[in-house]
Amino acid sequence: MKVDTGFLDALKLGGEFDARLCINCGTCTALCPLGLEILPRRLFRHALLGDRERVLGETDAIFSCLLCRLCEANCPAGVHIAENVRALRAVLNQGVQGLAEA
Amino acid sequence: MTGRKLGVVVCQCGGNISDYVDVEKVRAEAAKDGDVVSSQVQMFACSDAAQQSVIQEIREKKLDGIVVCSCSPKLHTATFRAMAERAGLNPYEYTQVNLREQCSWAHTHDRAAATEKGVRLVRAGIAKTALSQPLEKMRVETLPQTLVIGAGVAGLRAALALSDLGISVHLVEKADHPGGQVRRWGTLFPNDKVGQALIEDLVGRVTARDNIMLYLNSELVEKSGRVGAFSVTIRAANGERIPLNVGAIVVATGFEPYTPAPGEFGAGLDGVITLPELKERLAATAGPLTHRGQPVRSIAYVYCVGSRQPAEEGTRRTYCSRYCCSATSHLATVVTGLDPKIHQFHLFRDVRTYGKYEALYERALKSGSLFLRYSEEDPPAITRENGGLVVRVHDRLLAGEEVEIRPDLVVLVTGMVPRANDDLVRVLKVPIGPDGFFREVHVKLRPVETIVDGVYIVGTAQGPKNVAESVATALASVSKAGALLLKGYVDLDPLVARVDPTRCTWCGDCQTACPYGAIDEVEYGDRHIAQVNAVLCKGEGACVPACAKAAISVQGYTNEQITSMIDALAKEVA
Amino acid sequence: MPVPIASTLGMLGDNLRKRGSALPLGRRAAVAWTRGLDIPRGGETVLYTGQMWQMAPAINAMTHQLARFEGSRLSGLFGFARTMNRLVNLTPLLARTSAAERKAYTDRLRNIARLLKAAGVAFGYLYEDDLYAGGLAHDEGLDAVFVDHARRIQAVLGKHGVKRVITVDPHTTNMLRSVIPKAVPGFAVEVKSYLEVLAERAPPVRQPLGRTATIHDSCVYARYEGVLKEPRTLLARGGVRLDEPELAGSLTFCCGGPAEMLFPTRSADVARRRVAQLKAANPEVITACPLCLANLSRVAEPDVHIRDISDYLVEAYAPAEA
Amino acid sequence: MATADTRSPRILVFSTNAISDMGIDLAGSAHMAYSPSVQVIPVPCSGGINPAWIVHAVKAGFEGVFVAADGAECALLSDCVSRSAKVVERAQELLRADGLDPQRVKMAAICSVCAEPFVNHMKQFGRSLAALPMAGAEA
Repeated sequence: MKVDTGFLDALKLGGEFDARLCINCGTCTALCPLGLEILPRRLFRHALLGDRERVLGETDAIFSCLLCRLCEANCPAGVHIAENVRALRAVLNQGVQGLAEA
Repeated sequence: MTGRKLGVVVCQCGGNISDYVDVEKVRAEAAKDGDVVSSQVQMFACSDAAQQSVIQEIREKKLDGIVVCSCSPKLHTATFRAMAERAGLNPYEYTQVNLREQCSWAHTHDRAAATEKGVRLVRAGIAKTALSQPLEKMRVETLPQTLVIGAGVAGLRAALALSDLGISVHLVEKADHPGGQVRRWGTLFPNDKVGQALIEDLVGRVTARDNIMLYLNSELVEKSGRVGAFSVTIRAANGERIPLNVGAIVVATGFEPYTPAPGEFGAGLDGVITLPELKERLAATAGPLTHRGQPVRSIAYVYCVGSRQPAEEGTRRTYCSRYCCSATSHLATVVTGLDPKIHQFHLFRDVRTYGKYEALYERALKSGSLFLRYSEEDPPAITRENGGLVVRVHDRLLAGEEVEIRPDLVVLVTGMVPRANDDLVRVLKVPIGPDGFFREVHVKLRPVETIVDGVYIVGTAQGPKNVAESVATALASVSKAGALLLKGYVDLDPLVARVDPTRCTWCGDCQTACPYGAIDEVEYGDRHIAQVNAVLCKGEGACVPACAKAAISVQGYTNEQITSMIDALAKEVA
Repeated sequence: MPVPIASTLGMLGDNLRKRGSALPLGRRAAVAWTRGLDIPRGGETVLYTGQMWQMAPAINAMTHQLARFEGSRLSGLFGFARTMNRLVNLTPLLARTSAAERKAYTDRLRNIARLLKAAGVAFGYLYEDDLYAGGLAHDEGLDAVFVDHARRIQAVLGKHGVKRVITVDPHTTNMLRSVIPKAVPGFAVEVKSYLEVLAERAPPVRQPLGRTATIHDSCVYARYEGVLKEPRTLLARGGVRLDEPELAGSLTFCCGGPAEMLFPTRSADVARRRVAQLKAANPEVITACPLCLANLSRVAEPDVHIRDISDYLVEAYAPAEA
Repeated sequence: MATADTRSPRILVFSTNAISDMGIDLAGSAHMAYSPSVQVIPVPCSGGINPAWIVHAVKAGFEGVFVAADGAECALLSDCVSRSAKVVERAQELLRADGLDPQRVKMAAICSVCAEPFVNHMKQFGRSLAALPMAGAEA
């Protein structure tokens, strides 16, 4: 995969989206009521590395997240998982879903 | 029988020995030796009362040697030497037999066998003592002057601290300016102090001191003498040779940044620089980073370049350079401070921001840096393609998938390597470790002392360190040198090599074998023989196996002593 | 084929932007619950519904409709539908509800108003200015729409001089208390859930219930807003002994509700798992969120009885005069 | 004196004051048993052992001589490992010249905390010595 720094800029890395503290332990995946394999550690890794295509390919996963924070409440690295998912939705809405909102 | 009058003390150690060894039997067997005129069993030989009674025995029976059979000599050699001295006996006519760690405690299952071994051990102790000779400690005067080699941050700081103690310092620097590597660097972790300002402050204080002489463009070219009174020669800028007398030498010659070989991690490609180069660029700019006039929007750092290399034949750089993870994490936050939108990718092997520097790593993580771990077997590849840098690395968190980054700048996080100081090493005769840095006597307990008494190694001359650690060792050396020089004298252990002039025919093999230059060829009547310079000799005996004539041996370990000990150990116990 | 995310979200966004609410809700229908309660208009302290109880049946109905589209070729028509929806509000077609259903939900608002009165709390209501809090837009990442809407809320609260807000559901509590203050500068209103207000006031128990039940914590109350003890305290005082489910409190398990709009099938799967967990503890289930109530009720077998916490509290603390 | 260990080969160990003696002490402190027929003479450094001593020990009745060397830890000689190796090589030459088995001398680095390795070395060396022809038969 190729790192797309433009996509990273769109994510406002370090602002709304930030999963750099993720230690890839998989607690989130284990706890997810939806049992989504991709969510969130691999998805976040793709996002952190600016893999635009891979992130766009996970629209379903990104929008099906319940934002229930069961993962977040148990995340040993303190990643704001729900806020990250929300931020990914915002980026997808703008850039992909054609939801030019204003 | 040698006609000696020896005393033997067997210690019960409150049961630690007597529970497993028949101490009375050991004493009785020892008493059978013709040279033994006194023998006793003590509950605790090291107790004041027991020592007092032994002292009385030595005086009353006019003993000329004493054997104490107790614990490991590591514990009480000094105790019983002092006891012997108080009794008026030469402390080197005392022998300690290890009846506890190497007998009773190792053979708790077999009292008869342990007792038999104890008998053999005490016989060996008696045999050795019977051949012992009175030796005197060598007391030599010390001169309150020091030589500090290297005027980097460690050398400057050591010079100031020595000066504070009233000890004069000759500070010798090879370059045409003081300050070493730190002078060229910008902000330093952990507190953002600027390297140049740090150095300017130290240099200002050094030059203001009357008892510090700074020699630039100068080198140490000769060293002779011994601890407390070295004669050294400095070759100054104009070629002038300056002789000096100093009591101690502090070696603060620093490190060199590792220079990657052309092509190593893309070294030599446009846009590929090293950690020190990035530090210098940052020190020289107030705004966002640029490269060839273009703004730098993304950086890839490749860690462990020149450090932690696989232990193959001839590889010295298997060590971690310690400072680079912390320095790079810190620099990443500096870079973010200049341009919050910059993308920074850290390709690391293990993040070793140890201790309180862990906070730097967290700051970097939270302020715009992404960390990708690579393995030693699968390092990142750096190329230039279509006018841009390309870094390919396999991301472990994506199951080894190849990640391609196109950064504007690649920073090779280079470690520390020892300076090429062959001439200085030869002059100092301080050993070099397998990594090429100067080597201390004991890594934990004597971290700045070298095997050459009075010569101390500090800062990165000894191995990779950050500034704080370098200064800590610099000040440690000052405490050692200060203790040595302010006392005014030093007592040297007399257990050194000695030549038997009747056997020596001077072949020079011992001189070749000695790494300390402690053997001289001297005239002896109408022939030449070897002579040991006792203050330079370390008593390790490297000369002993070299001598075909068995003419040289170490005091306390002479051929006669060792062979008689072997015979004593071998002799059957009735 | 899944529900087309873009078009569905587009419709919701358009609704919020053009019509002030995510789902169609007549102004009159939104305030109908107040009939006969004599709640004053405005005031420094207001009961803020955020229209969640009023909308819950519509969301439920829409989910039901969307579940039919999921996997159907008709989902392809959503793009066209979104374009049309901009001109004519089509969502009522998708979200048709019965009057009885609507009343069942809005009766919970009447419960809450009675409870607050019984506790001696003086409060007003903003009537047609009681706007939807924007949770859906925020959660789905419709940031610009959300921020615009948040400013609208800020404006109406300012217009009425509101200083304290009492909320009636977890989502509105979270939006007003935690999200909007970060999204729009200068938003300074004290926000408390009615459960927190009641727990503080500790009104006298008029009729101890002497029943057992289990409780389903809403994710938003439990993990976002830390409202955990209050419902338990109020129920315990009122004489309800709780059999806690395996996953409770800050480890509560989602009702599946948040996915219901876009992923109705997955949402129902999660809801069914949660109902099974709750049923294992006690078939009498107490919820505190209109969306949890709707989503769990949709999949619950007849032998599981799911009721809102206000149904229990009103019986214990403010029973109807005989 | 008859003991249970009369059949254990007698081993003389040259250990070093600064390093290997500490490892051997530690074995005792930890009560790790090894044969009492193992006896130790401490010397300053394994690089300073006279090969003649080793030969003398074998002739005096020790079935084996073990050099507990400083190894790379040696602070006195940076090339201690190769110097110590030369001592052992020379001792083996001398043994051979006297018709003695060079396998009667063995060397291993014993660090200052190498208690267990020391005990294992003693057991192994004891076994391999026991397998050699009787010492008296060689000369």
